[in-house]
Amino acid sequence: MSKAATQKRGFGAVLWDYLTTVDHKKIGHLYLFGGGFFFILGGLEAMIIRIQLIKPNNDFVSAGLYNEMITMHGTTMIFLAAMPILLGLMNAVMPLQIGARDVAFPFLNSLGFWLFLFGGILLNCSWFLGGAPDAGWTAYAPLSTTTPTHGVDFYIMGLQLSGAGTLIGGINFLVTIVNMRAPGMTYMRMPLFTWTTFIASSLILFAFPALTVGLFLLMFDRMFGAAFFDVALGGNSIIWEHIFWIFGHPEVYILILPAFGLFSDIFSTFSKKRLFGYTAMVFATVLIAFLGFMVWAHHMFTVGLGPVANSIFAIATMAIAVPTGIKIFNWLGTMWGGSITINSAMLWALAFIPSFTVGGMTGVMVASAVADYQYHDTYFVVAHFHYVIVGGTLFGILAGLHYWWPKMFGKILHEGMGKLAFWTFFIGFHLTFFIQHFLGLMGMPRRYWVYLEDQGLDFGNLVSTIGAFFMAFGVIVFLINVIYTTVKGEKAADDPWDGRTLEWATSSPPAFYNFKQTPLVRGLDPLWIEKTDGNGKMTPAEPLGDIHMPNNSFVPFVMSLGFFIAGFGFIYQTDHKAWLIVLFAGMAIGLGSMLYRSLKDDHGYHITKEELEREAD
Amino acid sequence: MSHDHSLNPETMPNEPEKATLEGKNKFTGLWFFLGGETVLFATLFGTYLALRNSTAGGPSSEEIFGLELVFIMTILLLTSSLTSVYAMYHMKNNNYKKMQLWLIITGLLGLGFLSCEIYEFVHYITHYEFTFRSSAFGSAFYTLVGFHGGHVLFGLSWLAALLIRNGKRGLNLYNAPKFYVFSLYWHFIDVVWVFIFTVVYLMGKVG
Amino acid sequence: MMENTNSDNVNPYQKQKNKEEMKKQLITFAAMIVFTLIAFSIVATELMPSMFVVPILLILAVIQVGFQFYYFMHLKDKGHDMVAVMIFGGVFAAMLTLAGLVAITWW
Amino acid sequence: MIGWMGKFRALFLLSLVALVLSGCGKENLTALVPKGYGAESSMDLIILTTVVMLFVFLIVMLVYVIVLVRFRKKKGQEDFIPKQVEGNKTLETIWTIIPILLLLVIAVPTVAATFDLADQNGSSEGINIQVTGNQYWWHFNYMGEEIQTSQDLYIPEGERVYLNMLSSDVIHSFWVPSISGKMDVNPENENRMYIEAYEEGVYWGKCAELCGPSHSLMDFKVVVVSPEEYDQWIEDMQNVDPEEEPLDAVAQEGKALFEENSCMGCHAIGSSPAQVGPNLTNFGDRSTVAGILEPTKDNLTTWIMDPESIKPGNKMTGNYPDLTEEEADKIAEYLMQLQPSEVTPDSAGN
Ligand code: HEA
Ligand code: HEA
Ligand SMILES: [Cu+2]
Repeated sequence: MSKAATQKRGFGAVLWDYLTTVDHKKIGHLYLFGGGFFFILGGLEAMIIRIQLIKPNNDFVSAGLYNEMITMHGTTMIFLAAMPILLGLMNAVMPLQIGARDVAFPFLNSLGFWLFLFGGILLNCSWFLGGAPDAGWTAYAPLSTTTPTHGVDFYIMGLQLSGAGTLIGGINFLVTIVNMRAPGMTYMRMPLFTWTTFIASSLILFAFPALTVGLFLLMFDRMFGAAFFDVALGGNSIIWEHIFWIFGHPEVYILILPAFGLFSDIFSTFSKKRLFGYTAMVFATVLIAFLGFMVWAHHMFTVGLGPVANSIFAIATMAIAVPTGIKIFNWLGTMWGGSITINSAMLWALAFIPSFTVGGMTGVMVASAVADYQYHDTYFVVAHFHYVIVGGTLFGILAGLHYWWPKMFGKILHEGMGKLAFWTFFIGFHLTFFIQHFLGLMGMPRRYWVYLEDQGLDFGNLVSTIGAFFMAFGVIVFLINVIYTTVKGEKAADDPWDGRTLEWATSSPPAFYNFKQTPLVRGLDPLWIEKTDGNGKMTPAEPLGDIHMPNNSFVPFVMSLGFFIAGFGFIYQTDHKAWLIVLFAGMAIGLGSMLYRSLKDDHGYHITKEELEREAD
Repeated sequence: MSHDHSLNPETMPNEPEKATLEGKNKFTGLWFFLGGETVLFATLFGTYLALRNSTAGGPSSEEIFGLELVFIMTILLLTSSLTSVYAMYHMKNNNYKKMQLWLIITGLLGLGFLSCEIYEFVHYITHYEFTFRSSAFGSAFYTLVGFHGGHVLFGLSWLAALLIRNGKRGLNLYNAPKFYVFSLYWHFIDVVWVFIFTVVYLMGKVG
Repeated sequence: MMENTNSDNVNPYQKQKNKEEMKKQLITFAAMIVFTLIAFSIVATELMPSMFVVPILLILAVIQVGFQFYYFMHLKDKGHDMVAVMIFGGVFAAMLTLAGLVAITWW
Repeated sequence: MIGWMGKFRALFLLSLVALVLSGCGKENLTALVPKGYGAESSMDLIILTTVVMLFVFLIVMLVYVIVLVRFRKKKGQEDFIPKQVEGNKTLETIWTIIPILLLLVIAVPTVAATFDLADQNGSSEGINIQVTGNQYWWHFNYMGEEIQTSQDLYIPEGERVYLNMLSSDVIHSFWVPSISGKMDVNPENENRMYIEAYEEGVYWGKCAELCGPSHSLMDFKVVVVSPEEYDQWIEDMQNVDPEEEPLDAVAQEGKALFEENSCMGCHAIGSSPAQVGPNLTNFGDRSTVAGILEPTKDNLTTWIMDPESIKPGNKMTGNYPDLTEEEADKIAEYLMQLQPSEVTPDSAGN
């Protein structure tokens, strides 16, 4: 049981603490480490892709391996890197921002993480077990139902596990925000990052079930002989495309909205101004989410849905430019008239504006259905989505990491290295992806293992690959920065950036119970209000009293492990029925821990008032 | 916030299921989860509707569906919804014994429903050779109805665990939300069934 | 069926309210049974052309589901605002999904 | 398509032609130099949207630069606290309305073009071709003409050709960037589109939907010839006698080997509808071997000896007895002599 901030502990104790923790801040760390690991993996896959494409007819990797690379790169980056890192930031920051002591379901929070991690590991086990999935991250049937290796089976089981974890995380955040805001923290006083966490979580809630079903259908076809996508038995492969994109498009807004939220907080903090047009920003977020459900078929313009569907979806898609534009201009409005500090966190945020705008604008260009007949499945689309994902989500993640690192880890990242990483990555990013717009239009389809000589594509690809090396350099510098800071970084003050929101009212890093006394919120940017009113710190909303805390638990780990084992059973029972034993054993462990959890009461424990008083401020 | 004592007239709040933060969280969380379940079943329904005529030469819905059994199943499940309402009624009146009784009846009705469903599936397989693998229609049918059946099964196990675990404890603020949340889930299963008998069976008969 | 039990357990006012609520729920249940009967009988008797039957069936189903949500699950009571938002969010996404799979797949 | 856009287009084309000439983009492959109706419709929209986007981008950048220049924290004013502005109704309305208007400018022509390209009115009189996508090659069936062929699609210049597309295995996508945008080739629902080429020539076609390891090698050609040549070609193809013996002895031996080694189990010569493997009727006229290699006998021999080394995962590997180099060479000789028509990619005026 983790009582109070303990002193030096052995490695084993720390490990055990993390394996069993239900503290949202530590789970946040876990998500960052897990997601960071998969980001490096996905980045290495990206480098292999780019090396293969450095010259025409290259044979750095084989055709089959190349398809595995792009599939795993896309899947890893989206499901195992970007989203988990964002979930990590949400975990670490959002409860602090609303003045809560923890999330609504600490146990489920930890379960969500372990499911994600085991899902990711399961997926990557495929590399060593006969080949990774190779049907693209979109896994279009019937290619995905007919590829000979077990790759796609790993894709199905891995995503099913980590998807369940994400869904649990999403519901958890929703309930936390609805039920656990501090007194005075009305919805319209919530920081934008909390708002976007809320909206992104509801997108998770409504989008992931579609993926769950889609994966089940694929699984039934591949493992149990069903005929959903088997044309000979009346199946229809377009169903998969619809289901995938009904999930898939909201998914890209799950990736970008949290980034929008944290940029709002960062711009406002470093301009020393409150967010311009707060209400409009909230409204625009909701509108993007709402519209985001109505545009999925823009990924299917060339499927042959007919002109009516194509027109409707083209127009609906373009409509999203309006609320997004509101956001861009409001950010500019926030900085206008401000007093702007530029440090690494702010650099990433500033670079986001032009980069994402380009990506969004190419988004509108591909939304024009007839133009998309040319763009679709070419490098133009690859360029579009890396501009929004890297220029939006990844820049957002890096900005957020620099911004909240002191709060999360109590140390400030090194500025010099931060700037070096930023500039190399920023230049590399544009070098890599800008030229891809032209490559696409010049006739280079995506997911091409090789391009032929003498097709005018050599130069562009070379430039693109060089750019990727710059990016890799930037990432490596960032990693060194992290290690350097951990070892001998400068200790951070509680409020190093002159912050405005509640997380800066806690210590760096915060005590495990977050707030000794729940703060009273008197308006938007609560800490800023107290500072300008001369109080400097939050007024408590309650007298000092006992704090109720949940117990640590090893059950989430065991439960996830059980389902992980069952995953192998599912995959291999098609080869030999003996694997059913593994399947049942895994399920028994998983369901057994579920039963154990529900039969054993866990009331948590209390930190007494006396203990709290004894602790120095 | 002591959880261990049974409720008495002084400590009994109007809505025991939402009296504590934990309870409120459970309540909210389960409802939100049902929002997601709505999409889950919609996707299954959509798949079924898209594939219901893809019989690949096998039997079609008009040929195999019979209404009698489905009607019985519907009545069983609808009634179990009412009995779980009774259970919650007695919970709010702090009458633990009666609540248990009604929950047990709910469970038995659910069990009856499940038995009918299993009988139905076996019947289709043995009489019509209509299986999960025979056509896209078969796959879609068994998947949709089977997912619902799976939900019933899960609900029954959940109920059993709740009843056994809390058999001797009486009602308290720690377990009241659990019972309440279960009843919500159970109603939702009924909601899904209403659409299944309408869309799958009745519309399948109409063609 | 609804005899008074342990009437000293809960305050009488609340008890009375619960009872009234229960009455409403019984009526709801009766209505649901009736709806079900109507739905099954119009299909069983084959009195109507299927063009009309399908919409009627769907309307009956939607009303029944409304009963479940609003009476059995208390969506009508206060404190259910956020819950209703999420359910209707789900319904919204569900409708789109259905539209996608039922109509657009075949255009 | 729209009058006032003509000027923009001229301007754009000029700069694009410059781009192309400077080595960016291969003629007859790039979508940037449209040579057909579909590609031109797309290009119009590409230009229109690019112009609108450039305009938006410049505005964003203008504000952005001003902000960065004027509102950096000043030395000596570290404690300066800016005014905490809540928002500005007028401004916010403006930047909601203007994008809506700009989007309308894009949306209207988009919808018009979408319907225009889906038009199937002329299909009953026009040329209809059944396109079948296969891992990793294309089959073309000239409907009503008794002509089956593969890999090289012959079409007449300036005429609408209606394509009915279906896949025999996984999803593919038919794309000839210079002539027209792409359309998926699905295994269940037949898709229909039309293409119309403006200029004679040989155009690159590509598969644009991931279809397996050799997805990137599933190239084909569209051979655009004059209407007269097209008629000639049709006639030549119809007159092919699949039984005809080649003239020289090596090729005759090749033919015998071709038949002995059950090549005919998959391939067809003549108008047989069999299409397990590509139809080889006019193989000698083809612009490529296997869709990607120079049309030389050596390349063909290599292919026959070991197709796997050229197209990984193809369906030919392992489906015929092992051949000696010599045998493969003879078969290649035979196939290269299958040249039924004077109208060839070379004659299509490169
Ligand atoms: C973070 C992820 C993210 C985001 C935010 C977006 C945002 C958008 N995307 Fe993108 N998209 C992807 C990730 C993302 N996308 C991915 C991963 C794919 C490919 C998947 C695959 O096939 O593998 C894809 C593919 C994709 C396609 C399919 C292309 C194809 O396959 O043929 C389309 C088509 O319409 C599209 C459109 C859009 C639009 C209109 C937006 C809009 O939201 C953009 C809105 C923003 C702006 C417009 C800029 C700011 C606005 C202003 C400054 C106001 C003024 C502007 C105007 C008046 C225009 N995207
Ligand atoms: C979050 C999403 C995300 C992110 C961040 C990225 C990041 C990158 N992507 Fe990716 N990409 C996708 C999502 C993403 N991508 C998706 C969804 C697809 C489609 C897949 C499909 O078609 O199915 C795709 C496809 C895709 C393609 C097209 C492949 C094809 O169609 O054939 C290419 C090609 O250039 C590419 C390149 C890159 C590059 C260079 C980066 C770079 O930004 C990466 C930068 C990071 C690094 C370079 C890591 C550096 C780390 C090290 C070097 C390790 C050091 C190690 C130690 C010190 C231990 N990506
Ligand atoms: Cu999209």
